Amino acid sequence: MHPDMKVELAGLALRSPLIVASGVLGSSTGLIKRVSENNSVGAVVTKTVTYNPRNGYENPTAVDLGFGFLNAMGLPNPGYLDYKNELAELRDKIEIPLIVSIGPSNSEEAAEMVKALNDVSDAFELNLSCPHTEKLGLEVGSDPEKVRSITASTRKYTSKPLFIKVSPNVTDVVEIARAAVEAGVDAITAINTLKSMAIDVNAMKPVLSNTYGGLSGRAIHPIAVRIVYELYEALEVPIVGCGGVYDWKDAIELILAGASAIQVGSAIAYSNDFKIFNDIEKGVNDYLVNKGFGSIKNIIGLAHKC
Amino acid sequence: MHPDMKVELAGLALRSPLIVASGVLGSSTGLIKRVSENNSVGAVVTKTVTYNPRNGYENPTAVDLGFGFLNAMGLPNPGYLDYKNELAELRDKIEIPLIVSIGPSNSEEAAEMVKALNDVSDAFELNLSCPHTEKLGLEVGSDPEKVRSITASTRKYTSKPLFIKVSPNVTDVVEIARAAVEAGVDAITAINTLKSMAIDVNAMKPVLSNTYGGLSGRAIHPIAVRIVYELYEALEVPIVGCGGVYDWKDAIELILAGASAIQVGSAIAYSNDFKIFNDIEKGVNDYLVNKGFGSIKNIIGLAHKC
Amino acid sequence: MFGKLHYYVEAEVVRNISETSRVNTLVLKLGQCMDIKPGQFLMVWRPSDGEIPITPSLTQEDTVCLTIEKVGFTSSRLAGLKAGEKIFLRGPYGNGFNLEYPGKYLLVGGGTGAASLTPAYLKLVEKGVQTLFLVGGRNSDNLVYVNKLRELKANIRIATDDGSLGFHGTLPEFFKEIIAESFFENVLTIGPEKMMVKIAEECHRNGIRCQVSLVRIVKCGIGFCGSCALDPVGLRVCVDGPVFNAEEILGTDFGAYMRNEAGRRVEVTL
Amino acid sequence: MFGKLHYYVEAEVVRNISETSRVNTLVLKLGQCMDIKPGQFLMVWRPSDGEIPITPSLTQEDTVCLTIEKVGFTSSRLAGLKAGEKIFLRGPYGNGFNLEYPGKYLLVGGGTGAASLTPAYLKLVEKGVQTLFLVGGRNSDNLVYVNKLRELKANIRIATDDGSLGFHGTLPEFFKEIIAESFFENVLTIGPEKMMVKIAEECHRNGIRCQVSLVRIVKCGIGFCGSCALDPVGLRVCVDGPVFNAEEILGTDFGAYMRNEAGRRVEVTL
Ligand SMILES: Cc1cc2nc3c(=O)[nH]c(=O)nc-3n(C[C@H](O)[C@H](O)[C@H](O)COP(=O)(O)OP(=O)(O)OC[C@H]3O[C@@H](n4cnc5c(N)ncnc54)[C@H](O)[C@@H]3O)c2cc1C
Ligand SMILES: Cc1cc2nc3c(=O)[nH]c(=O)nc-3n(C[C@H](O)[C@H](O)[C@H](O)COP(=O)(O)OP(=O)(O)OC[C@H]3O[C@@H](n4cnc5c(N)ncnc54)[C@H](O)[C@@H]3O)c2cc1C
Ligand SMILES: Cc1cc2nc3c(=O)[nH]c(=O)nc-3n(C[C@H](O)[C@H](O)[C@H](O)COP(=O)(O)O)c2cc1C
Ligand SMILES: Cc1cc2nc3c(=O)[nH]c(=O)nc-3n(C[C@H](O)[C@H](O)[C@H](O)COP(=O)(O)O)c2cc1C
Ligand code: FES
Ligand code: FES
Repeated sequence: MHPDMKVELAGLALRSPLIVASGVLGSSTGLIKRVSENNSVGAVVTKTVTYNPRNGYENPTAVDLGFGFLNAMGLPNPGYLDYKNELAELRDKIEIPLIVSIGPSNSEEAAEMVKALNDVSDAFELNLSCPHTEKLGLEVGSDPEKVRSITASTRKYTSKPLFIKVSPNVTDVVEIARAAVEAGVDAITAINTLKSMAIDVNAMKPVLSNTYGGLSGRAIHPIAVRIVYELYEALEVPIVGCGGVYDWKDAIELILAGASAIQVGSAIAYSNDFKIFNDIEKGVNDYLVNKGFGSIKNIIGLAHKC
Repeated sequence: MHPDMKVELAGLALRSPLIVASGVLGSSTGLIKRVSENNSVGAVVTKTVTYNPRNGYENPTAVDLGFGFLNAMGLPNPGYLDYKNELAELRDKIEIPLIVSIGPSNSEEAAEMVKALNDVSDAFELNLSCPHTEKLGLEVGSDPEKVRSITASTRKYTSKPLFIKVSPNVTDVVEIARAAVEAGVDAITAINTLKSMAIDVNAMKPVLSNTYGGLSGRAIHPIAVRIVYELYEALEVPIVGCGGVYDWKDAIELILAGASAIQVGSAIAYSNDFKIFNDIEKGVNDYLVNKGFGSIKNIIGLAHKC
Repeated sequence: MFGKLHYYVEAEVVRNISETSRVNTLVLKLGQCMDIKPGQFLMVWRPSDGEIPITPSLTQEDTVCLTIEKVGFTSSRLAGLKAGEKIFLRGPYGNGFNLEYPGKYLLVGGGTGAASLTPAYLKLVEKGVQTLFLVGGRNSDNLVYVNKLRELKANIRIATDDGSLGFHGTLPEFFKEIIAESFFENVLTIGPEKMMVKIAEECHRNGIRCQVSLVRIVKCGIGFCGSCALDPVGLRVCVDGPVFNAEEILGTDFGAYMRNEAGRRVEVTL
Repeated sequence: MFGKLHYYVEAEVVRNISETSRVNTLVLKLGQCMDIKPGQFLMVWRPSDGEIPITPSLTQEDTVCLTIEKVGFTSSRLAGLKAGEKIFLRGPYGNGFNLEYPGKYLLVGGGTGAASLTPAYLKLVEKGVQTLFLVGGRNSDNLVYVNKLRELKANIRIATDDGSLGFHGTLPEFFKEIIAESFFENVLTIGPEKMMVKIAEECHRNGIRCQVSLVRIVKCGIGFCGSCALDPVGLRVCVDGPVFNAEEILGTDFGAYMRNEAGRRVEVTL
């Protein structure tokens, strides 16, 4: 028996439920192409692209905690106009959906960006949830009204599937997600990183040049599971689970909580190939076989009490 | 050289900066007494006591994740009236400050509780931050106005040092803490647990009977460091750092971020004595010696950029 | 490296053996071997039925037996499981018995205690130590695990409150007689607390080293919720116990008070 | 068990050796030994000065040397540190050189490259492998680590662009002459990228196995930010490199394009 690993996600047909999370490939179209050649990968989200180019923060920008990571890259990217040209070249060279992550700071930027990027993307992921970037990300994404207006403006200019990526750094994530759903998003990606920091006890200073950064990896997985579960209870749109997926068990946990697909970010650290995706896919496959499920679709949200 | 480990905390004189966090000793006055006999312990916070007795949630109430723990005890406690009698008996038998944690759900409860408990406590910690208890905890603690009124009412009926314990599950923790400071708290304990959950992939069900629980331990330490740092930048009152302190480095990180004292919770899991406090104290002591500091007070908040 | 990501070991009920009208033994096949020392306990979970602490009555690689008395909701549900049903185990937790002390061992089991003492018995046999097993119950229909112990060639003596089998009287009464007959250096006991405290006091009077396995409300099982505390000494049953040298806890709340689920101090009734 | 809670290894500057007007070598004493393979790199941090990747020029238990060219803010600040000052190291990162290939090794170092190749040289000597070291610079005042290499008894040949010492011409020109004189099975090279690509092409034409150590903008150093990618092949310098077999990357952006800090594709100038 070979369980069906294909998923349908807001109109995107994915050969595998595993998606490369935004940011972990930087702006390298070469990395996108390389990872797209891995059969266990179902789609790729680009690095979040902003209206203007950004160098990002000075080093240090990353901390390895063992049980997770901190990063404060500061959304480095060449800006949407420049990146559009690179994506145009890439587009025909890859066989899986390309989800372009955009980080507008207001409705006007959102509109211009999607208009320009429509042709080079299969879907958009609206990132209003970066916890360590002024005026972008969380400053916008924690205010339901701003989320509603930016989402509406994005929706107006694209008919491509539209995802919103939500932050765990808010009192009520369902409220934010609901605002986005009402404004027209097709699916929700949960979660982005948690605002955190590290101090080196010998240097006696914050490690990150930006002081604050985002916590990702193993440490945030139980928070991701909770938020996916809450969103699944409250809303009707599909959910993409993201946060601390290192192995098949982590992925299954999020799917049972209600995720239709899974993003993998930090777990690619240190790996000089992308075998992690093959390992996770094999584990998920074996799990479905052992439990007698014919398709990954059969277990989505199964942990909800009835 | 023997660095000075004594701290002054909102009027409390502590022989050591290490405090036992609320909840990890349950309602056992025997455990409080036993831990108070450890010389490395500076003070003890009781289990949060509520107006009415509570049985707490059904088992399972705890999950060991390896990199942290989930719990959804549900604030089991005998209620403040019953517990008052036990504390009265205990009071003379211990030599270190006893900080009574109270979890009122409104101003009236707060007033009655402190009036009754004033005689049996050296200080109060107001817990409005439990992430998994309906009508208590976070439902109150995420609303600055409710925090303000409950704090004011508590303040009115006690002249004992008053701490508020804040939650990381809010968009703006500084706003909440500021409301409490304006209403008269003397110090802030940061942080309580993060709302999280775990699903067993074989059982295909949430593990905790309450579905949701609070994440504690290693995983939340970088979040605790961030919040202590933010509070130290924004407010003038002393801060008690809590969250994922397993060893001296974790403690030092919080102190450099701005904590005047440290609470230890989850790290007592599995240990059938309280040696963890001795280990942490020795590590902090050695650190001060190596870096040439005469007192723990000299390093509070030292990581703040100037 | 990063802890127990499966959280629980899955186990399948292979057989459900009715011991008495109130007690059943579940024979379980584990999805993964567990290394359990005699006297350690497991947290036994079934979704929607709850989770309770149980000291296994057999622990052999991937087979574990749980002997469960139906005292309330969860225990009754678990004791009623059928072959093929799944339950979930975490642990082992706690210290277990110390079987390194020299001399002969007298094992005293009341209720399901006889079952929970069996792994200790088997270990002692393996070590070539001389043992005697006292099993007690209200009447002959209330005796747990006696057939199993016979099968295992244990040296058993029985006491029933109504005299329907063996000694006529309680286990502590019988115990007194037995140790008058022949001296034992060590006693291990599991059973109702009122019974255990009497055994422990008797041991104290006679200079016998006595280990008791205590029951308190176990919630976390890992020592960080304080629910299982024995006051006023502040010992936690789940990590400092469940087995205690009786000498350490005589004169405490042992046999007299426990805390209920709300943490309130209440009298021990059984 | 739970990762690098110190985050960084603290190191104290023992000596600052001026190599040229633009290059200094820091001799560091580590608070903790690091096991660094030749060709692996460290992330070198000093609070408020920043953090940059450096391939050490000596790695001996608790002593590490960093040879740093002042090209911008952080490198200039680090290169100017005095004895007694503290810096912080994380790593080692990346793959390092493969020194298991049979045959003789020709090491080609431009700029600070000669220094960064020294641990590989020492390892080869230890293995009894025959080596020749080509060191190049604009003029005789620009040569880095030559005295150190002499001290280490390396077999050195020098090229200067202005002919002020050794061969008159560039390293790639000199390289051509050298391999015409005597064949080497292996080349290791670190230096300006335009130089390395010429060496690599020459090796390709002559059937020589060539390993190059690439520079891209390294931010995380651990492979999860994509900043250091070599396009269009999508290799990450920090985890797939920094050392690459030249054959694998000839025809890519190597020698032609890199990404700047914003991730924009820009021309390689040096
Ligand atoms: C270390 C240990 C080992 C045990 N081994 C066995 C065994 O091998 N066989 C067996 O039949 N029983 C054993 N018990 C007792 C068993 O755990 C309780 O009978 C069971 O928890 C009752 O749960 P319930 O939901 O069925 O009953 P409830 O209706 O919830 O409660 C009935 C009574 O059981 C006790 N109890 C309830 N919950 C707990 C709890 N979480 N922990 C401890 N006691 C509780 C209380 O005294 C309560 O009044 C052991 C207990 C401990 C602490
Ligand atoms: C694996 C590796 C090993 C290296 N080893 C050495 C060495 O042993 N000695 C040495 O002198 N230099 C080495 N470098 C180069 C060194 O890291 C850069 O010169 C340094 O980062 C410049 O930083 P800056 O702040 O001084 O200059 P900036 O003013 O920030 O930049 C000057 C130029 O340096 C490059 N650069 C800037 N930041 C980085 C970065 N984070 N990573 C890589 N390049 C950057 C860019 O091309 C930039 O245009 C190495 C680089 C890599 C990737
Ligand atoms: C280095 C790094 C860069 C990231 N950049 C982005 C980004 O540009 N846009 C975005 O939406 N999320 C970004 N993220 C967040 C991830 O996409 C993901 O939401 C988060 O890391 C949690 O998943 P993980 O635990 O699998 O890493 C970044 C994460 C990391 C580690
Ligand atoms: C089992 C358990 C019970 C807890 N009960 C309480 C409580 O009653 N009141 C409270 O304010 N915090 C309670 N907490 C939170 C801790 O006091 C502490 O804020 C949190 O666990 C983070 O610290 P740690 O990582 O050191 O455990 C509890 C934590 C645990 C693990
Ligand atoms: S059951 Fe939680 S401490 Fe023992
Ligand atoms: S520097 Fe981040 S991936 Fe290489």
